[in-house]
Amino acid sequence: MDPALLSLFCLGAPLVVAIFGAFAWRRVPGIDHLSIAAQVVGTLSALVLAVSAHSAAGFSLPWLSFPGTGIALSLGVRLDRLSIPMLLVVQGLSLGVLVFSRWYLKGDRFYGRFFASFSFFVFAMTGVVLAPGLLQAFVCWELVGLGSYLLIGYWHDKPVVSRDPQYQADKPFFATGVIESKLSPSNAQFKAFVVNRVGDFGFLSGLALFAWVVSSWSGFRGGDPLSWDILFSAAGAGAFYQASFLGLSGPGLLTLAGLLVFLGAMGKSAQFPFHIWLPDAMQGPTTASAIIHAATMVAAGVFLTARIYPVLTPDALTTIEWVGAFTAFFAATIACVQWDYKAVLAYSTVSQLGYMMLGLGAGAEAGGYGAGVGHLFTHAIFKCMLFLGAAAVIHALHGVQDLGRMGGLARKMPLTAIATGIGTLAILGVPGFSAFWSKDTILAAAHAKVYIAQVAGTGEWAARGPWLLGMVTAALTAFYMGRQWLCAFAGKPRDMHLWEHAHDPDKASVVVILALAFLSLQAVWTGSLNPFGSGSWLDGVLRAPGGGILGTVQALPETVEHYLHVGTMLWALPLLIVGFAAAVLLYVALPNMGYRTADWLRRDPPTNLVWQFLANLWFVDRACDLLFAEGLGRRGGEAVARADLGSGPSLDGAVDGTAGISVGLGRLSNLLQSGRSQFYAGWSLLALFGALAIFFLGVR
Amino acid sequence: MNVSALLFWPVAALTLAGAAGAAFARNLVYAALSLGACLAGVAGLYLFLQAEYVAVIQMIVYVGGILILILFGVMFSRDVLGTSSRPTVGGRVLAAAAGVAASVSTVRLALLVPGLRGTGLAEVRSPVDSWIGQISTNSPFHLGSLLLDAWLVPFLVLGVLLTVVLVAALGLVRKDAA
Amino acid sequence: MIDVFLAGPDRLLPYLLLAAVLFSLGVVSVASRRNAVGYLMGIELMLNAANLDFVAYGRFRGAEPAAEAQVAALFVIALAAAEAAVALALVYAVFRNFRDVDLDKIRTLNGD
Amino acid sequence: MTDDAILSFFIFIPLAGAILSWVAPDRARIQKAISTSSATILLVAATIFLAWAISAHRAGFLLRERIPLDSEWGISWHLGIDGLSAALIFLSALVQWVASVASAPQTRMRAYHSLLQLLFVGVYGSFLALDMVFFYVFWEIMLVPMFLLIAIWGGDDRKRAAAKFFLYTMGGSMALLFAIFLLRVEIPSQGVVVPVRSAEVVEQMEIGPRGEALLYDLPVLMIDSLGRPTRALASDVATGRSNHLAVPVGRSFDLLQWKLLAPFWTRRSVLGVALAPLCLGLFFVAFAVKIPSFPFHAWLPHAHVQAPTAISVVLAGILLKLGVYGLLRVAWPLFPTAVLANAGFFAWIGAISIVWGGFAALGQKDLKRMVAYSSISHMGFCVLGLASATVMGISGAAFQSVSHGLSASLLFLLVGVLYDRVHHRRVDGFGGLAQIMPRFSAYFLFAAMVGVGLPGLSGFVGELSSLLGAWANAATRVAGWVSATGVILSAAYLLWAVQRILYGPVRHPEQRVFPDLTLTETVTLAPLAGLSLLLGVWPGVLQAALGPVSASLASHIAWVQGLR
Repeated sequence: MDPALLSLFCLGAPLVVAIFGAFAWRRVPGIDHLSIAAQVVGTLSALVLAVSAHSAAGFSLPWLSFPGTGIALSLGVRLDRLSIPMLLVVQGLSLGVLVFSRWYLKGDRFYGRFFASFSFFVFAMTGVVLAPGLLQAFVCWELVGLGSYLLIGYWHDKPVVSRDPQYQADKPFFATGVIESKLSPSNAQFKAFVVNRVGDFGFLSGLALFAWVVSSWSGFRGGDPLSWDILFSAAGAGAFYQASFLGLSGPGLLTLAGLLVFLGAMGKSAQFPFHIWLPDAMQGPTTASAIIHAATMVAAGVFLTARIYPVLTPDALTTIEWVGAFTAFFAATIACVQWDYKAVLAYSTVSQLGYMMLGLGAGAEAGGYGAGVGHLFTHAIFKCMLFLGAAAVIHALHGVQDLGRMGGLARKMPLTAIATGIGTLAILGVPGFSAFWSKDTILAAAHAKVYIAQVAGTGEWAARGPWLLGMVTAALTAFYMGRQWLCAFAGKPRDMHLWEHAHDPDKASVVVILALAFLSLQAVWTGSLNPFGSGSWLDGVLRAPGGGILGTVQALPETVEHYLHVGTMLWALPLLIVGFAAAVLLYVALPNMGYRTADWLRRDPPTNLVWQFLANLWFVDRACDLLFAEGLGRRGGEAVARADLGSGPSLDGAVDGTAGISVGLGRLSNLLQSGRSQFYAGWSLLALFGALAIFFLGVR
Repeated sequence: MNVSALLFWPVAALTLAGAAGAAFARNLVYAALSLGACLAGVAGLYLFLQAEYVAVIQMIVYVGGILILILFGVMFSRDVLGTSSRPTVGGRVLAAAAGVAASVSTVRLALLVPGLRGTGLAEVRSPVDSWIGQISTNSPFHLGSLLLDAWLVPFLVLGVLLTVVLVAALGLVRKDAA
Repeated sequence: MIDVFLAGPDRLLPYLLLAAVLFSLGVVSVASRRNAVGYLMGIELMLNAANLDFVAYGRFRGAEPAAEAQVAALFVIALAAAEAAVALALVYAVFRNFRDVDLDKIRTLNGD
Repeated sequence: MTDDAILSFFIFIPLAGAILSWVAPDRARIQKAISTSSATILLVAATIFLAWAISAHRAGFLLRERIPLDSEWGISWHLGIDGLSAALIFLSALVQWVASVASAPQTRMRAYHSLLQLLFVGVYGSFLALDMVFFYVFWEIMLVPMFLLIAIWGGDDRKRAAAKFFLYTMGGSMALLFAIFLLRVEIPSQGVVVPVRSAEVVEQMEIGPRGEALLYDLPVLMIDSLGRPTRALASDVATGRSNHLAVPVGRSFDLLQWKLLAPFWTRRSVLGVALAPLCLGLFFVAFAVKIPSFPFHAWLPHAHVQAPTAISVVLAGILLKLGVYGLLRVAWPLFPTAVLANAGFFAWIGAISIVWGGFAALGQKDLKRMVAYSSISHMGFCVLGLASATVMGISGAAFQSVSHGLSASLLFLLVGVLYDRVHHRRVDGFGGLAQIMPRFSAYFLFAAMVGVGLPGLSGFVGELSSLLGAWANAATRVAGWVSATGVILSAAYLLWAVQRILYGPVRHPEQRVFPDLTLTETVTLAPLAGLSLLLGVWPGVLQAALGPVSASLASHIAWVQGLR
């Protein structure tokens, strides 16, 4: 069967369920079975594709054509070595999460709606993955936004947490930094959508810029200027030298275009400062967070960046690298002081996404492409599993998420503990687990960029910065992830009552978690356990794409590559051990030392300044809220509304006051408001003849 | 220099005076009467323009009809007693401004247009004395034939309009209209 | 200027100037009168000015007077009559409803 | 040109309906039956025409009817329908149907329904008229019924709102009339022979009795190398034997002949002022008041807030579109050079409307007023797209008009649903309606998403095309970039309202008794929603009607510019 048609199952099956569920979720009980069935279909077809399809395939149909210009924007399917593995990840993880959700959400008041929205989300995400061009990427990108909007606002009837007694009772003893008066599922969904929209403003502008440049390119022979092939070939053939905008032309313009699109990626992938929506999004069901805010949706930004890799200039890549590195570090520091189980995972997600961007930004010849994409896949799996573990824990503790009240759960829910432990080791980058390979490759790539800069003798320090940040982040990651696992599962239970009732999830869910844990072993990826036989398949996936301005990438010499990897390992492992040791010391070896330290940090200057800074999330949320939500949004809106139609001097008044030709005297408007008809007459006569007089006097 | 010039300027002066009175007179009765003077003056001007028929119609319809209507209207307002509701200051300023603007634009246009090339508007036409008593293209016959030929449709439309207007006026003043 | 004076009726300009002044006076009274009837008179003034222009242009367009211009003038006169009839009927109706034709008292246009 | 008067029925059917409603007894059921049935007839006819336009897929007029009335002035009863007007007439018929189903006047049903249909006489007339006199007449016919509908059946402050609406639109009409007059007197009595774009002749040509080529009922001349004109035969034009074609245009009010005169207008000047920019400015004022675009928009919030629901739907769904239609049909074809010379200015007008309207909507407490400002913001995309004078921009503007007709109607209907329940429209007066009225909430979220411009719904297509067009023209590029912030603003104000009204805990317990959508409400909402979904998923179906017309206009503009 034609692979392109086969891939339509991955798109169609969830869509059908979503449409059906949108109307019937209240009345028809079996929506969950339907969507699981759809996911089975999707996963199987994705597997077949992954095994069978070796060459790029696909098709595209015209969607909107403009006669006379040759431009025909099109939708369709594009299967290649980037989209097929991603497709497999999306479909497979969705299946797992759906199975898990049946247990997690059993008996919930909106049970059916979850599965309907979830299937819609999967459809949209699949559309992004299969996109044959920038247009479909954007279209489905927005639909993904809608899907996450629906899933975050799943419990839309909840009040803001400051008025939620349950939340107030269960919330951690230490500050979580959220603005409680504004945090609620519905506010979170709104915030997520709008913040993403800010990024999409960039995406849309970049899209328009690409469309303009490519369609006005002398080599454009009609078709979809935004399809990957035409887009890359145009950029490669120097279309950007034929256009100029704001004084930019050639590489400068291409950099602008690439960074505009990357702005969209920053929005979805929660890069600083767009990360603010992700922690709030934890208001949604934990299983939704597992798929959306850990595995796939946030990965869409990274995926897109990898997609447009052939048109990313070195300058753009350097920017991306810095953004990623800073995001990774920034989020890691915050995660260190979070006491909310999910919040730790949320910030670790932001941090890991930063890692991926850092890897991609390192550049192709530094091996950054493969590093970023590889980490995209491994992280998707173990982070999804970690979130499902979190779901299990939270469900077992009846909604309590406070690390301070957990502990010793390993005895009550051993399987969850094992799986989550594997996931933690994986994210730490311990040898033998997936992220050891992927994350080390990223750091090695960053290191390689430094080396390349040294050889070229240009911007060595600009390249060294991200690398150092990445190293420090590795240590921080070891600390906060270790701390989380230890607080939850190791040591003595801190809240006996909760501990008593804890238990593992049901069989199906446990199977899901363990399966994902198994996939977090390094051997599955690089070693003998790789289902697609040896690492050659993986190498194929991770080889940087040609075309565009990239041309053919010449990799570094083998010896250099080896030296860099070893060197990175020699750096990373000790840091990792230090971080983990600190966690063990604080939270296991010396019981409650963690609390004391935190207390001490909180209370006494000068350290409490640091504490405040971290506990308030670097004040980024508050600043954004103050500047944009309150300032630009509320105040700005009210100001404009007043200026437009206020009772005082306003545009409306001014236009009234002069019956058309605006002189802008607010007072005159009041005269007119009196409704004396001959005042109307007088004003309009004056306006008419005044204009005529000026006109005729001007005539020579 | 011909005789008509001697008659022309007095007529023009009458027209202007009447118009000014109509515009400024406090007492609406005086205003109406001076409007009548103005209308009559305009009719005179039509004579100078070799439009006798229009002049006659002007006298009949305007002075004979509309002016009477207006005087009736004046009866309704309490200005009959001579006490007039003066325009407000704002109204005066506004009116003055509008008037100045209007006069500037219209006078400028009057001075501008005859000078335009191609239109023979600047030339002196045959003196009035020379045509007194002779039939020309603008005889009532000619006008009538025009009305019933080229302007037939508008003429009919006008007739319909007048009918509608009369009916509407009657409807408005019916006792139970309010 | 003197030749304008002497040639008086044989030139276009005096008529145009007269019409201009008439029109402006009409504008003034429309803008200033607070009495519906005065308002109406202003409109009549403006109409007359327009008519005067019509006929004058018609006269001076060619050697012979143009009859079309006078036809137009006749139309305007007829329309003016119709308009006056309706306007005064309105005035009467208003007077009956409000016992007054002072436009300031009639402010329903702005709803208060 | 055809002699049968099919198109006239679009004007006579609502007229007959108006008269019928006026004489019929003053009972709600009968009146509603009359206006609904006349709307239904028109809807069927309009659907047929739209289907024809889609399948024909050409720039030319599908049907024209022309009855010369007055040889002196060149006035003729001239109607025509092409892809653009077919789409807009279909939208009008749909909105008329929705409005007559949705409207429930408490008093004077007779007057209400006959005025409603009289309004649509003006609407269909303006969309069909190809003679400037009748265009103006129909344009004016729309005003009075709308004024009365607001002034009699409106809210508490209705009189003032109606007066404001009337003053603004009359100001616009003055400019329109003045421009028409100026253009008409500029045509010399002996007429002019203007060069004509051969592609346009091929698109629009009709074949005379002896096989000669006719363009808009005028003979087509071939200019040979020595400049001697000869009558062109249809065969010559079709085979493209001669690409030096010209048409002798005489004095008339015919819009299409005025379009042919475009190269002539650019050369003229009245009293020392260049004619084209002057008249373009006048036309733009006339139409910008209707659109309405900054700074001529201040009447809209008043009118919308005061008008009854059905009238708001008509106002937002149709009357605003007439502004865009006027620019597309009259202003842009007549003065291409002036348009291109001022493209940046127009684009900035659009961009300012988008941003200003968006922020103003963000600051509204009254739901209906918020929707009104969102209309200003969305219609800004039409101006932006038109300013670019590219195929993408023009078709985007047309598409956005249709799409906004659907989304704004949806939103106003939904606000009306709320108003019927509680008799207020304060955003903070609601909360948690999603738990009380789930179907209503689904529709509201859907409508908001159309307004947000979510891909897959019609709102996205128009905005995307307009933006692509704006980026494709150097003069409008930066304005286009600024306009893209509209996607943030629309998401902000619409979803903020959504979340305050639908989500969170129920804020007013007494609202728990609200019934969900009634059958009538669903019947009015469903077709609009379904259509905007269809157009979002498969825009090609409408683009087939709009695209060729837009392409023809764009190449006309480029061609006239090239002549200089």
